[in-house]
Amino acid sequence: MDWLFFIEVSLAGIGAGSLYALTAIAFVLIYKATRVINLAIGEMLMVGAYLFFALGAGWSLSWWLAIPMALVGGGLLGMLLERGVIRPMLGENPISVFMVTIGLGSILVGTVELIWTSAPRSLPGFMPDEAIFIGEAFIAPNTFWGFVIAAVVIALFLLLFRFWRGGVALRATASDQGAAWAMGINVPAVYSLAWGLAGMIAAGSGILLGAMSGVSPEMAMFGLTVLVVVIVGGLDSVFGALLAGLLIGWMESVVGVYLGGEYEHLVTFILLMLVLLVRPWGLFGSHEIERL
Amino acid sequence: MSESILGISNIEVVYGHTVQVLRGLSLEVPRGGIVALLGSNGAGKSTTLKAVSNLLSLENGELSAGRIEFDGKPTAGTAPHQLVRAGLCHVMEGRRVFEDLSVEENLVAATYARTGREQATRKDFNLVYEYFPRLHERRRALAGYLSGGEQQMLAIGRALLARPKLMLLDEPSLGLSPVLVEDIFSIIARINREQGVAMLLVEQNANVALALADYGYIMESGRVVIDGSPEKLLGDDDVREFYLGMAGAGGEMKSYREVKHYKRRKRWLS
Amino acid sequence: MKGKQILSAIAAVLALLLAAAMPALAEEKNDIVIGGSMPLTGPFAFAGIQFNRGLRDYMEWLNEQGGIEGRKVRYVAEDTGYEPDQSVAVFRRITSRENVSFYFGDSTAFHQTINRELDRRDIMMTGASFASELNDTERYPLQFMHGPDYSEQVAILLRHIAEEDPGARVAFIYSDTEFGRDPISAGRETAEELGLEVAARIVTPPGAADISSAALELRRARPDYAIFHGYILAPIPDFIRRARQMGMETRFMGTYYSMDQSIIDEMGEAADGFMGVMPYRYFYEEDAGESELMRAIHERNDEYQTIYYIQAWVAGSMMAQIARETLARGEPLKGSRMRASMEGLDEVDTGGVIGVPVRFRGNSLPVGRIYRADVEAGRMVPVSDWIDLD
Amino acid sequence: MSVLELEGISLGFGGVQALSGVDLAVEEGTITAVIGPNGAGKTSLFNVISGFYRPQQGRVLLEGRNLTRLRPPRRASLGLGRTFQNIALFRGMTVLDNVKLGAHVRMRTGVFSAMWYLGAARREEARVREEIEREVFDFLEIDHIRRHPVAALPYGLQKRVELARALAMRPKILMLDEPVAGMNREEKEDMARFILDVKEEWGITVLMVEHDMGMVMDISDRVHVLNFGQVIASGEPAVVQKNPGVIQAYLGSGDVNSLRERLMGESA
Amino acid sequence: MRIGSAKESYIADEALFATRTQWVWFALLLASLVLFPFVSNLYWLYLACLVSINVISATGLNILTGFTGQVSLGHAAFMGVGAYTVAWLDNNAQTPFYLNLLAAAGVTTAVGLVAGLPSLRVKGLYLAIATIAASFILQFVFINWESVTRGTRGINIEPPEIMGIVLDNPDTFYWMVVPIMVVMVLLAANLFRTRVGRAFIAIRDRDISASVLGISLPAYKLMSFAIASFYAGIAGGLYAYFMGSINPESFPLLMSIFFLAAIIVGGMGTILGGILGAIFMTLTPEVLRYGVDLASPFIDEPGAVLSPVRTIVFGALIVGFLLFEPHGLAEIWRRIRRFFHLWPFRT
Repeated sequence: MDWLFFIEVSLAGIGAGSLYALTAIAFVLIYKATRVINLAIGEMLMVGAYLFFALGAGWSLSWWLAIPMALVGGGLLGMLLERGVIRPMLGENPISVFMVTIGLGSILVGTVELIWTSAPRSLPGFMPDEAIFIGEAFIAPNTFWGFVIAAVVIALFLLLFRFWRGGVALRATASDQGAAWAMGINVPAVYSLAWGLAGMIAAGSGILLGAMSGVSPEMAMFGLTVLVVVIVGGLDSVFGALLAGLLIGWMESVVGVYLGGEYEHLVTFILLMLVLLVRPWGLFGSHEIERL
Repeated sequence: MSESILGISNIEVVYGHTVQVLRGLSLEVPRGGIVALLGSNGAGKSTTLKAVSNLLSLENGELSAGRIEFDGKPTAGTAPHQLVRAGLCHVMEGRRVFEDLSVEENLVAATYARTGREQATRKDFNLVYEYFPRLHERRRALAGYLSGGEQQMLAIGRALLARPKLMLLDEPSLGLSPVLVEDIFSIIARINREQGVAMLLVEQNANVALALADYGYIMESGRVVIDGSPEKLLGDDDVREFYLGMAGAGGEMKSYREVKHYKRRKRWLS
Repeated sequence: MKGKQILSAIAAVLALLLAAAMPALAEEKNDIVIGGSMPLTGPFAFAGIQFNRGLRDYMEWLNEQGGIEGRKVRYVAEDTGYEPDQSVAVFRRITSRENVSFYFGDSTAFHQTINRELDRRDIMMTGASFASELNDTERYPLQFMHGPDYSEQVAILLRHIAEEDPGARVAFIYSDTEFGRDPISAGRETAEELGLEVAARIVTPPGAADISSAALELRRARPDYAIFHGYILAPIPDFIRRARQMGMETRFMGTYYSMDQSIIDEMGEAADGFMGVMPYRYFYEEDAGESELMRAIHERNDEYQTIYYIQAWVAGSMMAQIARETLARGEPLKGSRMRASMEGLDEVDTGGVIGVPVRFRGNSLPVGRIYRADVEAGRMVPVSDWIDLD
Repeated sequence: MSVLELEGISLGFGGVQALSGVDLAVEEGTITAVIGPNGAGKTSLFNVISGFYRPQQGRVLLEGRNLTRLRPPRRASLGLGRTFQNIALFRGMTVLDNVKLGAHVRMRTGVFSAMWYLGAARREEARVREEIEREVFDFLEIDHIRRHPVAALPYGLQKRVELARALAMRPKILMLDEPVAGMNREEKEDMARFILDVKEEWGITVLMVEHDMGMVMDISDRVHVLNFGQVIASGEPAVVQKNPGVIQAYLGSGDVNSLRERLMGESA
Repeated sequence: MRIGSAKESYIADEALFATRTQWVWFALLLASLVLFPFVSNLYWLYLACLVSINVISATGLNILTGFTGQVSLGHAAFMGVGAYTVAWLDNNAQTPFYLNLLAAAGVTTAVGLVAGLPSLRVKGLYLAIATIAASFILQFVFINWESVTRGTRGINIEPPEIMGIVLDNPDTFYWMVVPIMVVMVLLAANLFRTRVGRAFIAIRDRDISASVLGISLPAYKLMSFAIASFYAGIAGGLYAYFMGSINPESFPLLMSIFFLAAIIVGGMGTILGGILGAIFMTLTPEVLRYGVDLASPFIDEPGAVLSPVRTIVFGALIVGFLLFEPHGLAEIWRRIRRFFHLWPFRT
């Protein structure tokens, strides 16, 4: 066995997995705060990438201006969706809410196609272009910097979640909405906050993803793998999302190289099936006893 | 400034558009006083508290009639968190601590109750720890790992941090041993006395509630059936009947066995 | 309850529209009608819009030239969004109200699905798909391609490699789609026949986001040439950039749909040296004047026109030739008759856009030239002669 | 004879002991009530009997047959009927369909005959329909609402429909979880009458959890009191009412005045 | 409520069409189905065939999702199984088409049973996600089991033949597919008059109380999956015959979402809902096309906005109906009917 090659492949996979992890956090954030399984996360990510494309390539803003603006745009989109569509649905059957997000995804894709057509586009480059070597192992600069940025964002987010007073409000709401409301936490505002933050994170992943492989409406499919990641990790577990993201990124990479690219998604979905059968609440999710 | 901190008049509550739980309930809580609201399970005590704190919407409930005034202002249309910020704190049944958060973080979450008034300071945290030294010892522990009694302390401590004018306490004795119940109730008494917080106390444990309260109401089927001073209630045989179903005291109620039974013989298809 | 009323109103309006949508179109009897399922939207729109313009312009030009044997040509097309079921629906709709002689399709799946219907209605079809599967005169007698099929495109590339660099190591990089898989097994055989070594076959999942590991796989194989197939743009630039970062000297090649000028515009520096097979002349080619069709195109357009636009002209020209031939024989414009005249052709009229005389082999024209992207000049330059597999 | 016996049932949820060593027997032809303060474990007990919770220890016996390892549907087909505390009707169906579902275990139609709706399926539907009309609807006086969707019915009627559904099962033992909770006096009187009739006319044994002490003490033949997951008293209503343990569980312990002194004094 | 419809037996009261008026309407509907081919062109017949196939499929999904509450996002993949079964038999065995169709239903039922196994362990959203996984795995099989499916190259199917008549065109195919559709819909309607159908609804509404009534959740959930797959198999087989060629990309996830959308828009848990939804969602693109034509003087390149607009409308219909009319078109229909029943005595 060629260990160096294996390590390189693994690093590439972990790099890709960091993007899964980042997007998965956006997903988990929404789930924890509002108990909504948001299937439109891939589409939110796509819209973020297109916003950056429009600002960076269309308006020719420099990237350090375009990226924050795209992030804010993604955040506003998240809040808009929450306020306009999700909030009226809260308390309804979760499956209805889930299907609403499928519909939202469709609306977002159609809107993007209407504005930008579905032709694939390249994003303006904003990452260093020199090859990175760890020891002898090669890492593509996109992968490396993508990983670094994702890691920093995740760390920042975890710190916020932990120490910021708003983070405590978020966690409190996630833990018990009724009690949070009764404790003076403005729960509807927390919903908006969660969707806004998630929209920002998703937009960020979209920009990173777009920097690697260009933007197109197809990139919304990324959301499906993220769905697998959060199920495997446990819907309500940030840690699970992180670990499962890296795990699945790594697994897809190794499988793609050693078995062939056609097996990548197959293996992912088989893993999903296994997890659902053995541990439906995910590797790190909390198992709620069904009280009658 | 009106004399009572809370006034409820003739409220009716319906859940899910079908189930009527409160049927014209009225009560008052004086400033700085302790009022006990007693009654058997399902009488509508918790619902009353949720109606006051506007949390009914969480359970698809609706205040269909009547009026609630807190601190001289009607509560209708005020979001729960705004009521809390105005000084009305609801300690819900079953403690409802944030299990994934540490004790201290639970208290931090409670500081939102003061947003717009003044910031919570270290002093406020210390006040809570002073009433509940046990919480200080365990301030780093996850609330989910606390014992039932400690969780109840945390729930009350959280509310205390909000510096409320009125606390709604929903069954603080639930599932606790008699010794712990006495501990907690004596702290409640202290808070009331020292901080001047009015309390509306919902309890099943009538003795301990009435030992603490200045006034008591007893509910059945969504309305108040008896009210009066603790002494009056304790001396009243009716109270026992409500609790233990002993017949004879009131006298006017028929036995269920004697209720007439009509039967329509007609049968048709529609 | 307001939402409910709005919804009811919408439903009512839709129902009314539906009733009104019953087609009521008079048709001009004598016109020769060319129908089209056009991907004006969706992932293939970049080409579809050009096909549509190209065919429209060509038909206009043809009518200016007097049409076909004095008969006017009419082009009728609708958008499909590049969804096969929509393509079928469009076909059904157009053929239900027009007497269609030729049809232009947009995807392999559509070409396959509609085949039976073509036979029934006796309509001749060409289109955007160069799938090897369609190059079967038995199964698809009424379809033809106006260029080499994908296997032939790969074969042309391989032949060029074998001439330049005998015994070279070749890698195939393709997407896990119908499009991507098409020429791979045939390509391996051809490579073997030509004495080339297939160093790797790298599959990328459809819509793949990250090709890092695939790029590593490529580096391990260290091929002299890598042939992409099944992509338009992404992830080709990414592969090339990574290969450069990893210090590889592999030469990269593509097939028809990744050979438009736009690849230079989109890829920039990285495109330099990228090669591929192209059956048609580019708009800016110097010897364009040799071609009647290219002259006509230049007359109508000052700016660069994509190869898809030019492709549509070629397709149109071939349809016109077949129709003319059939009418000249005194036969109706029915698919089976047109097939016979098509097979009788000694030389296919591509208006000189294909630089050498060509004939059908099966359903395709197995000819192409290798071009290389010259970033400095900002255009594609030919690096080989026309290669005719026949 | 005991229809239903519980032997040493213990049940815990991650550290919380909901039931510990509960022994309980239900005599045939009686109305037996389980009472106790909030959180005492009454509903958990019902769920153990129905088979939703599997106790860590103990056995559930129906007519001497061990049910402990059987799943809820199997228990139902052996004659265990029940209603729920929060009405568990099928809100998307009419009253008639809800009640017909009660007869599910007594019907045999399979998928194929169901889809073609010929012969046997048709006859069976008609037969069950007739039974329900004659026995259940008539008895509970809900024939006028048979075509109504249950979701739109008033609460009291919904409770009655739920009872109807359970009766359509023709159970050996009928478990009622708070049958009169949230009802007004008049509705309670009706329901109490129905429960008594179920026992007297249908001969079905009734086991109920109820908080309305007036009704419990009035119509029950036997009462078991749960507190902190344990049976603290059993017996006839009049006896149980006087049990000091029960009084303490409900009213709290001791003399109020000394209690007040302790509560106030400790901090003074 | 209608007055004067007293029944003399419970059988009569349990009938599918309880009143004479209902029978008249049903007969009228059948008659118009028979007459339709004579007044319409090939394109509308083509749409009618497509609608019929979609009605069968949507009815199947409605049984599973609308009535039993088990959300499936794998319905298109199940149709694929049926289609491939037909295609394989057509290419490898000289069996008549109705046998192929039955075989398609059978194979799909078997596959559906396996794919339904996760429903024993998980429910709700988790199950929906498990069906996405099942759908991807089936897709993988379609692509890679080349010896049976011919992989991505796709596979051609000869048109079916009845008594020497080749059903290779909508005007002939119509006469096969519409009767099958009518029968399949009636079978489904019957199902919900009996204990089996009621058990499905019970599981959807409240699975816990269903099990207290003696309904075995595993058995009935699997049964529902099996029936839904049966419908998908028939629909898929018909689709294969109708299209004449299938490939793995003929049955994408989007198609599963399409059917889910159809039953949401039509009305989950009513037979009529499945029918209305399938009709509505199949025809909406046509209407949009017409709308875009109308708008063409005001926008340039109207052709190029159609597909995005279709995607947006598709999503907006799902969102709009879930938000404002969760019971779908069937409910709107009922309201209209009630209005005319009471008319002119408005309440």
